[in-house]
Amino acid sequence: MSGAFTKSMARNIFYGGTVFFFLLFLALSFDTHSQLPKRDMRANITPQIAEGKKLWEVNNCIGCHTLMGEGAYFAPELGNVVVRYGDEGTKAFIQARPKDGIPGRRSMPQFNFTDEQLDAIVAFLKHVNSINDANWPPNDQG
Amino acid sequence: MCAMTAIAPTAPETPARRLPGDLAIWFFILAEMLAFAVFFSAYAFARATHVAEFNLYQQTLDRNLGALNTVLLITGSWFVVLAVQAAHRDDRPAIPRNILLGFLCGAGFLAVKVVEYAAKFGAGISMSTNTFYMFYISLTFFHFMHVILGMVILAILWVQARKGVYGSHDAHGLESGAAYWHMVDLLWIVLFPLVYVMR
Amino acid sequence: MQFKSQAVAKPYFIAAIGLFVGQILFGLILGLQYVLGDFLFPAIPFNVARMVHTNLLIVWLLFGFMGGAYYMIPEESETELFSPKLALALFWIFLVAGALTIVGYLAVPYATLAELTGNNLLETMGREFLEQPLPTKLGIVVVALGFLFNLTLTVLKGKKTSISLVLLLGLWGLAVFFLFSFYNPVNVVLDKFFWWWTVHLWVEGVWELILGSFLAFVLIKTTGVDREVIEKWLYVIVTLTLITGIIGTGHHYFWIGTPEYWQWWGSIFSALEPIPFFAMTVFAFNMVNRRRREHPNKAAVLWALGTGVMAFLGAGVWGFLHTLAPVNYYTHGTQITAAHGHMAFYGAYAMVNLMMISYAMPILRGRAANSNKSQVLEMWSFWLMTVAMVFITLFLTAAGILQVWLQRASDTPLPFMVAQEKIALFYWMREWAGVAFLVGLVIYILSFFVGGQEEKAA
Amino acid sequence: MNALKNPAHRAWLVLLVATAITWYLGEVGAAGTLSIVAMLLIAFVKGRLVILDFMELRNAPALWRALLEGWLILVSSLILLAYWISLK
Repeated sequence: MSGAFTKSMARNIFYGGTVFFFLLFLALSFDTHSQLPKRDMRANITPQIAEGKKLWEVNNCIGCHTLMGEGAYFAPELGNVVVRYGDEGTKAFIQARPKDGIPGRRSMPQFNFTDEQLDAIVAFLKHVNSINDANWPPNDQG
Repeated sequence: MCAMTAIAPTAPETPARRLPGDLAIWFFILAEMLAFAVFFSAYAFARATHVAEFNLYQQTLDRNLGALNTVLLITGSWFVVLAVQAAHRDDRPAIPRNILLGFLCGAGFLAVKVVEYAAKFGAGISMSTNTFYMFYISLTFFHFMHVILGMVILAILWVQARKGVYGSHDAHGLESGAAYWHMVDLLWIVLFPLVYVMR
Repeated sequence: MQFKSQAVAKPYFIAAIGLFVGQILFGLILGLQYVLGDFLFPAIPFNVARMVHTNLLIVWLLFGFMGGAYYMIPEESETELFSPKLALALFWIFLVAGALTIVGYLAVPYATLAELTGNNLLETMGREFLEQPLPTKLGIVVVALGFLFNLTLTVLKGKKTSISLVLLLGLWGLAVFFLFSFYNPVNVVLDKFFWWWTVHLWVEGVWELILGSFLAFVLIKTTGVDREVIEKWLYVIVTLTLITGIIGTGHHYFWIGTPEYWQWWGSIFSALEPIPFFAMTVFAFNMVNRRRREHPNKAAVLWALGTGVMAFLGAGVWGFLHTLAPVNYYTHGTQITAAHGHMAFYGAYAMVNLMMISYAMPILRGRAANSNKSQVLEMWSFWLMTVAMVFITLFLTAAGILQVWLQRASDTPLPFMVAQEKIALFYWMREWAGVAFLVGLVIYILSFFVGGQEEKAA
Repeated sequence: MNALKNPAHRAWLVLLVATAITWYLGEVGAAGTLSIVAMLLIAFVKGRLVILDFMELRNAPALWRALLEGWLILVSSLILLAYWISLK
């Protein structure tokens, strides 16, 4: 019948194949890094945007929202929220959240942000919106 | 239609229906060929929606170098077949010699490809230039990596062959490596007309 | 039990099951918050509950992996564990650190927790699944290194089987790729790019080595099929896993600012990812059909077959459903992703841990297998949890398809919250399926306390 | 010609000639249905020679021979289908 099937050959192929495909992945990642500056708008990152990203993180926004589609699916996508609400609208929405929620409905917590913090968050969200993410999401509703 | 016409005088007396090499390498070959099959079809179907673009930029590829590379790979494959045949008739010195010749053909392929890439990259072309170049670079580079892997395998076979591991008593490893090298050839045989010529 | 030191696995398994219960309870809270938005608000907002749910999942799976490895490695290496004391010490460190982290999540606002735990020194918090405070992250690294040190020295002084080599490779990979959780650049695209090096290369890479290795171990033990046969197939399967899974990372690089060629590379390679899962299912059934003995532990065999099938369905089929870029353009970040995530994690990783526990726990308690009564109960829990998970997945898929239709594909796309209200029925059904899952879990735990004394063997 | 009794030698010669034909078709700028079919046929013949005489699957178990030849048929037909769509 068919040829032999040996463990040592299977093992060698496992090691060789893994190394091979990992190297290929590294090569693609390397190319990605050379292309990213054209897409991720890193030249525009200001300290304010960095502060906004930090606020985004330490308040665990990703625990309810998605950002470029990644996160939790409990609340709307925020990568394009500035398109939906505008800068001022976004700030007003965050500020207006009732402390004890809305009876029977989902509501965002009241985070008591200062004006500077709100500006930083919006700057960050505007920055995310400016990233070239291949035209995602499909429409403004996110 | 092709059953008995192919028995060569040097062919080993194989028991009927034998798969050369190790089953494990054939699984690997199959998986790789599947990945390429999907990639080839992706190229063809992407082209169907960008015909003008593909036809235009295909003209910028160097068909002469592509054809030269086909010849190199076919010849490299042929040498490795000769190495396997030499093992089956216990012609010990001919085994590493033919493997080495096959390896050199591979090296020639890489050199030609580097010349080709240098011209393209020098002109500022990258995977992000357009869909055609994305496929051209992806497919040929993916294949390029396989040629390198094939050459690594040939190098190991060469060392083993010089130690006298292979012969009519045991050509298991040699046949497995050879099968992989032929796969590299087979893939290019589809890739070359598809990307360089067909329009 | 062949080696005394295998006993250290027991506390790990018990902790794993305990945390699993916590995970499911928080899952039910989340499910309820989906339909009764103000449930437990503002005491436990959704983001906190979700963080607890997912972190408990990760931690209990890690406890399971560690317990399984401590059980398996001495038996495979045919030698006592290098240091059972270290293993026990690390158990308590990990448990206390884990518990403190969860308490921290629940007791203070996340921003305060970040402040208190030195997030300002190195900002790593607030990214999905990697929410742990810096000290916890460092603790994970310490525990992982101690654990790997212990296991590696055990293997080095004993027999080196293929199964333990694959396991060690998986565990070392787990530790190495976790290091990317410490890299959090200001550039959000880079942040996301390397975030996946932890998340994807864990669950669709090195974790699958752990899964394959555990499965192979239990199959050898319960079927009596030749080690040689099982090990060479293990190699073939994990090869297929990595050659598709590594480049398959690209299916996360479609819409996060990375170059567009990833849409092709990611689609092509992740389209092949179901193949290794399918191979694993065929492998498990084949080995069980070729069994050379009837192992008394029927429940463990059931879990082994179940993990193959459910991993194929959850990770393979449900993954494939939305992995092609043109489809993913519409489904990215919807309930379809949630559906896939639930079934894949349960099928691949929850079930393989339950399989290991099911096989090892009776032996750790001094018998080859549990009494018939206990096994019948365990198998009931298997079917209840598994069927409940199938329904959770189906309801979430239905919710997701509707969501995509209303919010993304329609000519007059609805706002997110409006679409959510229209699909609330499916969230209710998902919650009831979740309750059924909890019932299954309770029965599972009961099976540990029922009729254990009947058949004393081993 | 004793050398031609070796299937590998024969396959090598045919492969060289076939490559030359494909290259020539490119040089004269052949395009359209006929040339696509011709080039796919040439690729098919070449691939089959590699499978049967280089990989030595001529006398392999039917399953493996069918898998590899099936791959060739599958790939060629998918390409043909896609080109046919593009010509419509």
